[in-house]
Amino acid sequence: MFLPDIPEAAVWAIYFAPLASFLLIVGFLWRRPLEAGRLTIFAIGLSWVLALWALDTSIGLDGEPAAFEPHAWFTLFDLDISFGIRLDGLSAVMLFVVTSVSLLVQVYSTGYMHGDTGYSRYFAFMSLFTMSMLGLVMASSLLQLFIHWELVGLTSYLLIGFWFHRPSAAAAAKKAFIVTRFGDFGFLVAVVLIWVKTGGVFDIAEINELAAGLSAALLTGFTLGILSGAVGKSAQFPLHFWLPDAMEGPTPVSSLVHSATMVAAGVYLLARFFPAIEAAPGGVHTTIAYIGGFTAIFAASMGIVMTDIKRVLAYSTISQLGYMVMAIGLGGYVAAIFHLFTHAFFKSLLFQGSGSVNHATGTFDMRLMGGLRHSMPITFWTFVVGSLSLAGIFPLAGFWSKDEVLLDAWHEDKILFAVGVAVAFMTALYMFRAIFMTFFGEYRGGEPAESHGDAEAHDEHHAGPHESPASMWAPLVILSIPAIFIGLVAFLDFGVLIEGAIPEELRHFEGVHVDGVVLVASTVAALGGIGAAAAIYFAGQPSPDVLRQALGPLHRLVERKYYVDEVAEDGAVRGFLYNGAGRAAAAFDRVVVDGVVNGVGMATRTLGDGLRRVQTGQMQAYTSLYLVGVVVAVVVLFAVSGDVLER
Amino acid sequence: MSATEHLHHIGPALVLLIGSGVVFSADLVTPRRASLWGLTLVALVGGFLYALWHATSGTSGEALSGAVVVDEFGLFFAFVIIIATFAVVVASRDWADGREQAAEFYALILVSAGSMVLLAQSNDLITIFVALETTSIAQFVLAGIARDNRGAEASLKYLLTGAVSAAILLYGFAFLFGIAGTTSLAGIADFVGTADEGTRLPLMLGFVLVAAGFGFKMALVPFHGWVPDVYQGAPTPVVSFLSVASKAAGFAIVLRVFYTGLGGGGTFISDDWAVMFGVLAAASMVFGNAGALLQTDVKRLLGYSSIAQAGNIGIGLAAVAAGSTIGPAGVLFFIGTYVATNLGAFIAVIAASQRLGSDEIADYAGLIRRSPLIAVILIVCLLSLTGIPPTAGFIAKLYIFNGAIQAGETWLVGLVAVGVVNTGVSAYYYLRWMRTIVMDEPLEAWTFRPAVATQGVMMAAGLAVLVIGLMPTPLISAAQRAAAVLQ
Amino acid sequence: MSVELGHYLAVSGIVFGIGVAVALSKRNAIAVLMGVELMLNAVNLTLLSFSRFSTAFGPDDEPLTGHVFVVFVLTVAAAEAAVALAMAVLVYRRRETVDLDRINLLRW
Amino acid sequence: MESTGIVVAFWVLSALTIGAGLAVFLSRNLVHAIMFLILAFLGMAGLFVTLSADFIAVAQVLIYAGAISVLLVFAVMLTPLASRDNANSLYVVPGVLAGLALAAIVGFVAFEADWAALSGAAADQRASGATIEVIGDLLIGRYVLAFEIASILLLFALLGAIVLVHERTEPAVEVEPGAAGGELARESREPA
Repeated sequence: MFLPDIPEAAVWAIYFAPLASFLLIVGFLWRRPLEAGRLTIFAIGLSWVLALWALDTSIGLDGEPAAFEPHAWFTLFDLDISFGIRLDGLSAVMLFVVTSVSLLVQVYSTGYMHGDTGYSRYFAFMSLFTMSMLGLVMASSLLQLFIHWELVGLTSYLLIGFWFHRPSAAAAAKKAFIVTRFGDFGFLVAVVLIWVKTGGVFDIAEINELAAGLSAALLTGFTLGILSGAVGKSAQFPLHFWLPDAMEGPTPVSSLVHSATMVAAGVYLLARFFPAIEAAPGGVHTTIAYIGGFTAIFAASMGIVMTDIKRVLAYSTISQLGYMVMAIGLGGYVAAIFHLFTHAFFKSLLFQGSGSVNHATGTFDMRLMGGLRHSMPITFWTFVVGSLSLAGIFPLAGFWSKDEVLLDAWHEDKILFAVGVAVAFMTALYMFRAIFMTFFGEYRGGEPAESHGDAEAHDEHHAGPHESPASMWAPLVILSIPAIFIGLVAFLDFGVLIEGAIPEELRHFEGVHVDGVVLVASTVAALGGIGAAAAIYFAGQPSPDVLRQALGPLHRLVERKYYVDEVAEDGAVRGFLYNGAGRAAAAFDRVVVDGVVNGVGMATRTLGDGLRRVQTGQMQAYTSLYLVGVVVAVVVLFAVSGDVLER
Repeated sequence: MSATEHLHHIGPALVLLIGSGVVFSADLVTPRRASLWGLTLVALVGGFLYALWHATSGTSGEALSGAVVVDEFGLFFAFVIIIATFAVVVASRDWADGREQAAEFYALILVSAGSMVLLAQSNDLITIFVALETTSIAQFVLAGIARDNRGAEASLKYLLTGAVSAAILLYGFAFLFGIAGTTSLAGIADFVGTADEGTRLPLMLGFVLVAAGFGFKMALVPFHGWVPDVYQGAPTPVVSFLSVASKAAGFAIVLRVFYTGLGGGGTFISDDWAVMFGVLAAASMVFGNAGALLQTDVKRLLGYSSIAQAGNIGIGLAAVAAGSTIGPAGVLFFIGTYVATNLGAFIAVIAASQRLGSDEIADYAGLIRRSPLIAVILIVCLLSLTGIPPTAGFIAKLYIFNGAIQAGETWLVGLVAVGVVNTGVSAYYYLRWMRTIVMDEPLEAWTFRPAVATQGVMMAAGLAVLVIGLMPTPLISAAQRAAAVLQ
Repeated sequence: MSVELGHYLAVSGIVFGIGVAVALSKRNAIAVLMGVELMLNAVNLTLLSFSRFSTAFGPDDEPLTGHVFVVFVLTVAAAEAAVALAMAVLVYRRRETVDLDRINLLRW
Repeated sequence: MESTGIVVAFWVLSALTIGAGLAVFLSRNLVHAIMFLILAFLGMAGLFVTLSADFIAVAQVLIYAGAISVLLVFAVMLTPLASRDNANSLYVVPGVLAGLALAAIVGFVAFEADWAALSGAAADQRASGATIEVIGDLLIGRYVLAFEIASILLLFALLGAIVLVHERTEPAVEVEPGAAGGELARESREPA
């Protein structure tokens, strides 16, 4: 649009800059952490500039794919493996999101990780992760995409388990890795299916073209496989449970990996194969939409009862990803990506805000916080902006995208619309519950004594909470700008850009339009949620009188808050929500999640016992097994050739 | 054909065997260990150059009344075996020169490698049997050469199971010989191609017994029992030799016997042995990975992992039998990458365990801070064993799986699925080890680096893993040319 | 009544089976080796009887190849026995036993 | 073919070999077991004679009944503290079952397979005379390579046996360092 079209080499540079940073850190800067951090920021900054250029080019092309030819990689007889770049509206937007968020997170990390013994390692991993994510987004071939998909999983494992000396972190990393692999297995099946049935077509665009011609059964298998991959990575029900645990990683990691990039990869994958999904039988759409819708409301209900601020955000992320998946299932391709786009900014902002709070108080437990709005004004206001945006308050970014999702639901499926509105209410409720517990009332002392000793606990806060350093609050401020305004891109042909990635006959986005019912319903729900939160957690009573009084600076009431808080928690929330939906959800987690974990443990033990019987260390056990094998093989082979025996 | 020409055809092996004698005699003359090491390397380089001569001058055809054949298949394995042996010898210098039996160690390694090269080009049951036994007996002795408690136990078990296995193999050979009336593989192939159902029973018995005998060498379940014990108990340099060269030779001879000797994928018993190898492959992958999950000793872990990897190659064998045209080249390619990968891993383990004084995974904690080079090479190789791109192991798995899918049998696709699931399982224990290396706090602070020569081969192996992963075409075409000979 | 190939093969099968049973079920490593020798003997019997009775030999194939094969089996068996017994002695020095039940330091 | 003689010899020798083999398995004393093993070897040599394999029969007596048995006895003598009871290990059940199964399978194949094509009158005319010359020709003709490798095999088996047992570095353990090595050298040379 403004610049000449981006050459292919420059797009590759987006990918190779973080890779170079990783290699340089590993090779030369292992013992020079400061330079490692700066190098990472520089490399990702470079990627960001180039991603802007790519975005500009893509806008100029109306989102149509740029004409980059795939390069031959190698040939396995009949199978030509190639790699290349697919630059279209979808990938350009994703490149922009990934590089922007990553850049700000790196800046933030220099403050947050300051003094950590693994500083260089951290930045090396972050570079590697960013590279993998960028490679995933720009891949033109399914194989290339899958490779980076796995790399993303691997590096996120390293990042979640960054504080490996904490058993909980190590366990969480393992859990995330194993659980997402369940989903990846489905994805692999899809890859193999398409491989077997098309004779090795791996080009994504080509697969999407061929999809319409495939049999319904095959297409269902393929799209469900893709869905399975997305469910794992994007933490959708029933594979959602790794994400809250993954909060054991450093907060900037959550801010990058668990808000804007890796978890969004599942939604991206669905969007990438949107034409194939559209061609699939209706049952697939319904499945996707209902998985998304159920996850949205299910996770939101869990978010309400969490006391750990990061876990609130984790459940919120699951819930919002559910929104996006639901939108894809309803055919709302643009709405899904739009929501992904805005969500990346405000959720990243919220995660960084929670990190800033932790930096000051040494804890993530909201019951130990309170009153921070005076000591941490920047964090407070940016957090409020993020929360308002997430809650979908006009005219912040979240409002526009959430409205698009709800609009699609309104047209397609009234049940899911109702679910969406309910989720909007709950979203506002838990976010403002978090705000009131964290920033209002009185400071309740910060970190509990027993949780000390982590790298995350810094020493400054002993003097009482205070604002974080500039390297931390600057990204918050910068991120709050898109969190407010980025939704307005809807008026700038965002839909056209995104739809450029799919064939013309599937495009049906008609620009921004506001439906009265949807607007009213979502706004009322969001405001209702905020009001309820204020009533319960700020005013102390869920009655209008108390709520009105609460609007003044009432020290006395706030003093009572601690007491009331518990009542509210027990009565209104725990009594109703927790014992209802929340309890059910927790029970599911206990039964299924623990079941899986215990199952793995038990399987290992069983294997061990079995192994002890076979691999006894006595040579004759081995020869016995050997000869039994021979005898069985002979007998079976004789038996199967029964026609011979009859003679 | 003159006598010199006959000898010319077995040149590479001959150089190694003569080198072995020279090394052993030199020990009586010179007390200097370095010269033994140097002589061994000279012999290996000589063998390599001889093989190169064969490759460039286009020497081919049968020699010695059909006992051996020079073809690109044999040369492929000659190169693989010689290069692997070279790397092992370079890396084990510190270990070997510190002990009394250095000369015997080098001589036995050379004789074992020489007979393996011969094995890869043998074309006759009797030659195969004698060459196989020569390399086996050398390996039995090598396993116990440290003469410590564990090494002695490992070698005794290896030998006794090996002797039983050799008897089984021979019984199979006896049946093949009796039914076909000849010991030459080509003759057996002719017979199988024209035979009728009447010979089915004895033929099937014969080939099951032969497969079991080779399965022992390849470490396929249920013929694998010795593997973990020997890997754990024998000296690490010896194990690295066993895990690469011996395995490569095992698969070489299996491909030649089953593909050439039993007439490839078109005979009336092909389906039987396709299914059989399929079952063995699945069992190997499952058992190998399950066993590896529980291990704390790196060598034992690598032993189980090598069983699982043999299972992967077994998928290729099944595909070959089911008529896949990609199969043989896929197997060769897999073996090539596997040798590079395992070499890298084992040399790193040799270098590390000597300084750490332990083979426990826990003692590898924080290795990346104590010896970054070893750690990085180890990680690259472990990633390749897992099959994570952009390493060679990924391409190799892709190749093997593609071969199985191309054969077009539903059960083979199922087998691929088993392979894929097992790749996932294997990621678990490889990652666990990698995590220990990268993330855990080092137990001690002092750092170390291996000898320069060891560093060289280590980096070469690591680099090969990456280069093959990024640019696999040269190795693929080499494998294809070698496999084309068999068809 | 005459003796045919099948009879010899059956005898070889029985001897092989006995060899297997001995190799698999004797505690002493030296006894295991004895089982292996019985197995090899059975193999030799098979080779020789095929050599004698088989008509599968083509014009280029010498039936006495079976005898040559047996010569090599004898050689290898002797070499294997020598190494095995040396190894048994080595293990005995370390453990004061050659009972396989007790040689199981390496396991699982 | 002088049928009755051969037939009787076959049955008697088969019974002898199998009986001696069973005795190896059942014998309670390791040294007795070795004696029965020698008996089985001799029976086997007799069977070889009925197959007109006179050279092999002689080699069998020399190598198996002679050298290998002596080796076995030596090994037993060199391990004085090991058990001598020829006791069964934990794996006697799978061992016996596998042995029975294999014998049954081979027997099944032997009688079920269509050997008519493979045996018959033609075999009777097969050379029963100068086997040694033919074997010698084959050994240094067609199978010369295997012959040469076999010599390397023997050499290195010898070397290996010495390496494993000859204790050069641990004089503290052995009262007479040379003694063990000497014994082993003798022991290893036997088969060659």
